Amino acid sequence: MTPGAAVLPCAGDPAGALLVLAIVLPTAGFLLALSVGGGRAERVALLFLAGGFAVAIAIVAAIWRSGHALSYALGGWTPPLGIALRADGLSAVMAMTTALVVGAVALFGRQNFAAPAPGVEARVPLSFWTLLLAVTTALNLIWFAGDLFSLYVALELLTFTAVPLVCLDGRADTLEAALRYMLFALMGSVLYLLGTALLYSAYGTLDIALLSERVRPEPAVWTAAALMTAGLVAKTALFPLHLWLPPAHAGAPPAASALLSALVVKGSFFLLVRLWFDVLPGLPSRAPAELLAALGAAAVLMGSVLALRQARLKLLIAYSTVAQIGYLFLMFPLASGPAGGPVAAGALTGGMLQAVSHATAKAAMFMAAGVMAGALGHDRIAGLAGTARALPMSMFAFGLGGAALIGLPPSGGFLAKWLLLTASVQSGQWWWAAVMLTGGLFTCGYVFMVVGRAMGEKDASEPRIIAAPITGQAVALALAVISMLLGLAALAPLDLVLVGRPTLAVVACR
Amino acid sequence: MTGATLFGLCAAVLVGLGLYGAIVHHLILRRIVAFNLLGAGAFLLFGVVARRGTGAGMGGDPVPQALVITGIVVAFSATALAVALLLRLHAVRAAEDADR
Amino acid sequence: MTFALAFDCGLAVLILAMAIWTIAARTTFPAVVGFVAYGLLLTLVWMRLAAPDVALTEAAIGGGLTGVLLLGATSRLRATEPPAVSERPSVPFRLAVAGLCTLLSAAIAAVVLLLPDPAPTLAPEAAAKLSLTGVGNAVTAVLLAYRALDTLLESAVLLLALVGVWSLAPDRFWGGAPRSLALRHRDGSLSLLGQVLPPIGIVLGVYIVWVGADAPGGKFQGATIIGAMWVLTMMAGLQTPPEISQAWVRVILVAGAAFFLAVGIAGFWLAGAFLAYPTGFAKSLIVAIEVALTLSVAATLGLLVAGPPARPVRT
Amino acid sequence: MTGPQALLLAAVAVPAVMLLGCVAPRLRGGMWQALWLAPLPGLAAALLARGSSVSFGPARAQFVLALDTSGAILLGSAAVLWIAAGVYAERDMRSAANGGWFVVCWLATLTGCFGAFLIADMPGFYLFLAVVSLGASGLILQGNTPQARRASGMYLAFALFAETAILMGFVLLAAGTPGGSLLMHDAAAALPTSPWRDPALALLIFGLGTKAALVPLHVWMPLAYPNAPISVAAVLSGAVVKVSIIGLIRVLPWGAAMPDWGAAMAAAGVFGAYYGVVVGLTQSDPKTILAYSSVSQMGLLVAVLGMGLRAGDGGTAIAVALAAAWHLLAKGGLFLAVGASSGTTARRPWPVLLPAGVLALGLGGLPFTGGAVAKLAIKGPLGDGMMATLVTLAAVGTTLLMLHFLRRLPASAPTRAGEAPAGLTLPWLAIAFASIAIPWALYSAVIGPVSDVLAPAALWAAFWPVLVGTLLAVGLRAWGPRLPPVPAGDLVVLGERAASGVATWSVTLERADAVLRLWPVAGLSLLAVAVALGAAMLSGR
Amino acid sequence: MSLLLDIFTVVAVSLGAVFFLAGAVGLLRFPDTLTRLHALTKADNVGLGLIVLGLLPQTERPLAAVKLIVAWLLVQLASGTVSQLIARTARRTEPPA
Repeated sequence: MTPGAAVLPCAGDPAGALLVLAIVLPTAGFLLALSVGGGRAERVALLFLAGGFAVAIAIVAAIWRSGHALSYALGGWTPPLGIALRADGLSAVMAMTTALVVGAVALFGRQNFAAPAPGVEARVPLSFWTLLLAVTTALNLIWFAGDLFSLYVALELLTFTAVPLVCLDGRADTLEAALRYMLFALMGSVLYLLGTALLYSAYGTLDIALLSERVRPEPAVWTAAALMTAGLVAKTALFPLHLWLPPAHAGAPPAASALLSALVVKGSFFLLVRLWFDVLPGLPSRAPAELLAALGAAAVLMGSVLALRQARLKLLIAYSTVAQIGYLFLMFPLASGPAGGPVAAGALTGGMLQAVSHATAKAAMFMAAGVMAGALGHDRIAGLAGTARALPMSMFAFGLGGAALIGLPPSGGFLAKWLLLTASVQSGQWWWAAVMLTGGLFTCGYVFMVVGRAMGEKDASEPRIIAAPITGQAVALALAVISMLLGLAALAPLDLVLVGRPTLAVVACR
Repeated sequence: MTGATLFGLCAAVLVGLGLYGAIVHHLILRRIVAFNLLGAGAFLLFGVVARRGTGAGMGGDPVPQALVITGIVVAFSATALAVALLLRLHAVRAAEDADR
Repeated sequence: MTFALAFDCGLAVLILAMAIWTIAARTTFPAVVGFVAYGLLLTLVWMRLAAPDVALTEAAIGGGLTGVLLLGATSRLRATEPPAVSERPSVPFRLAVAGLCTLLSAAIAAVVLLLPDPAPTLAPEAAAKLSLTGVGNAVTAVLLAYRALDTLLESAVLLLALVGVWSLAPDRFWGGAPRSLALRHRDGSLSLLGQVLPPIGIVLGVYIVWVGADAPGGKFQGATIIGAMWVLTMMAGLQTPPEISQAWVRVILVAGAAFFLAVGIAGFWLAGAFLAYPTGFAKSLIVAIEVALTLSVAATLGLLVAGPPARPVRT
Repeated sequence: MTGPQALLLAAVAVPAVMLLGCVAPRLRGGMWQALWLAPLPGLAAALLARGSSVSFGPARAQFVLALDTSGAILLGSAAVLWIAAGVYAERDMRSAANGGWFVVCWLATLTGCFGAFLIADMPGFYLFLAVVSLGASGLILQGNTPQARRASGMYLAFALFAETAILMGFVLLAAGTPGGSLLMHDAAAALPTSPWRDPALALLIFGLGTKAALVPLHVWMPLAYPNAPISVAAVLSGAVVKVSIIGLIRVLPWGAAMPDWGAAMAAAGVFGAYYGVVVGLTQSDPKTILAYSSVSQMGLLVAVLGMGLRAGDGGTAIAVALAAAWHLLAKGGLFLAVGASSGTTARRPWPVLLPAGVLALGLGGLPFTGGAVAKLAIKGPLGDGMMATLVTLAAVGTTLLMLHFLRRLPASAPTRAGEAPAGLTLPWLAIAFASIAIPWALYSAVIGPVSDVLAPAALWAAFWPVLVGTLLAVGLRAWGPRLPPVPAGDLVVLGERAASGVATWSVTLERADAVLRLWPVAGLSLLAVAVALGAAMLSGR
Repeated sequence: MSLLLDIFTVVAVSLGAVFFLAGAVGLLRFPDTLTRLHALTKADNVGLGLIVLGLLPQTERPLAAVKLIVAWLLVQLASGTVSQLIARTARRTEPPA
């Protein structure tokens, strides 16, 4: 062993330690909650999630203030041998969204997942709180890891947390949904893993930054990109690979559904964005991007029509997620235009904003739907009459979330739609604009269908609507309001998204 | 042709076989088995990559080898979770059938 | 054609035959048996690929524990296995799937044939920095130093999978013990094995962990062996799975990852970076982490095989 | 913030805050008495804050309220109507079963309506348009009949289509605006040179035309007004529909002549003007007749805008705003008259019928009414050509239709026995008076001396179409029953048939989804996606 | 000396391989579980024993030789137990031939 003090290379940016903290905190929380068990898991989770929230804010602030990306070489080992954590604007925005939605889910979950008695451990609470912490670890890792294999582990971590969340209630149909989700996601992971093997075989590194310098157009890269994209698309449930999403998201408990729809599908989507725009910048040409967008368009139309045809509220929301995922993919041909151009920057920003906006809005809608289902004892849309009068707060949250999905100003959805429409106009690809607008109409259709039903007068024959606790309703409403005001708040994140993206000029989006 | 290339081709075929099995089988347990087959194919590909990267007196590149070790453990966890889900599903189904 | 290549060819053919058998077998049991054989053959392949560490892991986990898990599931599901052939996809459909699978395989194969020569490798770099870690086995250096994050996460993945498995318990059994693994018909020879083998196995496991720093071996391999010994004693009916709500169970499960995390965090102050080891202490810390992880991983693996709680808590 | 700026803000904020207050059930109950107060800041702003503007938010996405002359004209007259209708609604609807929702929807519609008159940036206009549409469809629903439900749905569907087109139009406008301004004013100024001029105009005219019930996009209107409560029909037909007019005024480039687009708008508008009269004559329900009259009158306003666009006449905006203000008050008043007349007995119809007659014939341009003033105001943009003649002849048709309305009005009267309570007749009389007075005041304030209107030539020009129309009405009386009955909403029946076709199609989609979600099929899709992606990468190198 | 040892190794390992081959043939050709098991265990015990024996002279360090013997013993233990288990199961489930 070489003597001397500076044996191990030192780590990068001191602010980069924040990234470590964002991953370490929930992991430590997970271990602690599991080991103390009993009824204390909830308190541990809330404590560590609050810490995570502060860290997320600090990361956003650090990136915003410095205007460049953060990075951290773990153990002082620099890539390609070591693993680096890296946070650019995209990851910071996603991390903030995660902290926000996970925090909301935790507050919402308190009423459903409290320990049965002080100090008594029960299956559902312990699982929920530990899994909630693990989900945070997995997501933060996905946002920050700079290594394709660590990202694979993170993806698996995410799947392993999401699957048990689906079947917390232990009914046969949710178990079946979870199993189906698990197996399909596993197939997707393996395809992704194959791609990383091919990339390593060609370039001898899995570090995103190094790969982006080394990647050249050649068969290994095409095959790897195709396999990884297909795998990630399967995990994101893009049509026609959405088989697992509706039963899983509709069957899970409301808090879990909110988490799954809002964040979990965004994990693999984010990875896809990383892959296309960071690992392979400019490499995948128009044709594959258009293929993805075509699938997205099919998802928008199919998901929306099917949402309209659902008889159950949670299934409707789940199919709406299928449609909204489709929107996310419309950005690929728009953002893979001439790199660095304002059109591409606008499209990328719009796409990410759509992801964030959908995250908050959909979480609010699932929570509101959960409150309604709890109070009604069912979630049949036909039997919703009177809900608006009995649970005005939840109904308002649902409506506001719906309005954000539809894209009414000043929601983030509006700004996202505006940016994407502008990009499609400016790049001459008006057909994607037509898809977005048609999808928007359908969205109006299913949101109004629910709101209209709920505003009706209750039949005397229907059972009485039980009052719902106020906390859950308030959390849902707060999230909905945030998603509605995101368009105003997002003006700063608009630029934040582009921080640390050398391939894309930091320009105004309009 | 070297042994590494041979096993690389073998891995490619294993991936195809695993995917076929995972898609076509109607029994879920068989799908899980096929998934393990598929995963082994992917790991083998890493192994081939490692073997090709000999150097510095090592029989192979240690990095992909380490990745495979991690991957095998992750795949085992996945299998354990999937099998547990499957068994629970059958138990619940059986209980529901008995109720009916 | 050299002898080695001929051997490799024979091995490849056998593996493919086993794989086809596993996929094509009519019922589940022979398929699973085929899969175990496939795993053992793969171990040989790993040796041929100069990856003894992976070979150990594959033999222990890929063939061994996965096999136990799958065989157990097969026997428990045998009663419910439907003979339904009608659910199977039609022949043209299967042909379409087969065609696309072939295309994918062909694409991967083509890439394998077109790989660059000389292949890019991190071996020189890994070797150059090996002295900084103090260990002699480069794979261990990768797992516990260069890419320690992956390993840390991996231990979390195992725990998480266990939480996931536990979460499938019926509510009334929460906190209780998993169902007994003992065979339905007690068997003298098995309990003999269960008494004779574990001491040897545990020694072997500890040895593999211990040499892992410098020679092939390491925590997961050793832990698997120790875990397997535990499973064996449980199967022989000599031990029953513990109740999962007991504090010591939790502590053992979490200890490895927690220790690893603690050392990593201490690295902030002692070595200037998360997951960095202070100069001169790298090897001892790595061995300490390996030992701590071994115990936890062995316990986790054993409990993963045992499954969710299935008995009420003894009061 | 100066006083006028505060007024601008208050015009939108006061109804919006009252709307938020409805969250509390106790406040919602008390909101009834305050309904008539909500529009007051709007009225004050229209009178005192013309020319001022106020903006919020970061520079890149400002929310800008600004009151130009045309906006002030429409805002002021709309405020008057909203006040009167608010009083009426309180008396009429308070005891309705779903009263809470009525208040909520009323305030939402009011907020959106005033906001649209005041807003200067595109996202804001889109927002207020959406709020207005949502609120209005909720208000129509308060009719609480199956027909009302159908009408509400139809209204919402058309509004959504319109807004989709408008959104895309705005995106195209903004994309063609140098400097990235989102103000409608800047965008309109840059429109003639925008590379997306034609698609932008097409989308905006389609969208705003739908909101303005331009034939054949008018079908929601004859369904909505008759099935809504009286007070709702009054504000919708009077104030809310004018949002489309202010939208057109704001987005069309008045600096440059655009002959093709102008001519197209004018032709579509005039066609609508005649179409409304012809179909209206086949109707028997007075509210439906009024709705078709609105189709006709809105067509006229669009036609005038088109002629102004064709000539690049900068004065068009104010002229159209004035004409729109007259129609706003008159049509609102006439709907209230239907309500007032349903409260009177058939034996003593005159106290209602007489003022209603003045208003009705005013729509045809009867001298000394606001209608004559409006007619004179739009004379400039119309010019002297064929279009002027066509519009004059349309006035004949309007007179005819209005006399048909007056004849049907008492026939539908004795639905409720007893005297109309003062709460129902007073607002109606106030509006009737305002509709005469306000156009005069406006004309002298923004266009020219009142003596223009009183010139003998102008009087005659206004009078003869009314005369001809009256004569024709007498003829029609004999011939009328032989007219073929046309269902209210005419073309909509075809559309509904098409919609049921879509419904069966969606069943097919549902089946397809079920197949695609089978495990093996999804697996095949996964493989296909991977292979297709690979092929695409290969092909696109 | 070394030549002799080499010859010994070749003979012993080859013989071991023949036993394995015979075991494999038996596994495929014999009619029921018990007879198959019989073929297999013979092959295992003797075949592996011969191979280990043959390899012993080739080891460089005594520790390696010990390892080989331990491996053989462990296989003996495992295969003995497993065949016992299989045989019992077979007797329970299969009708006697």
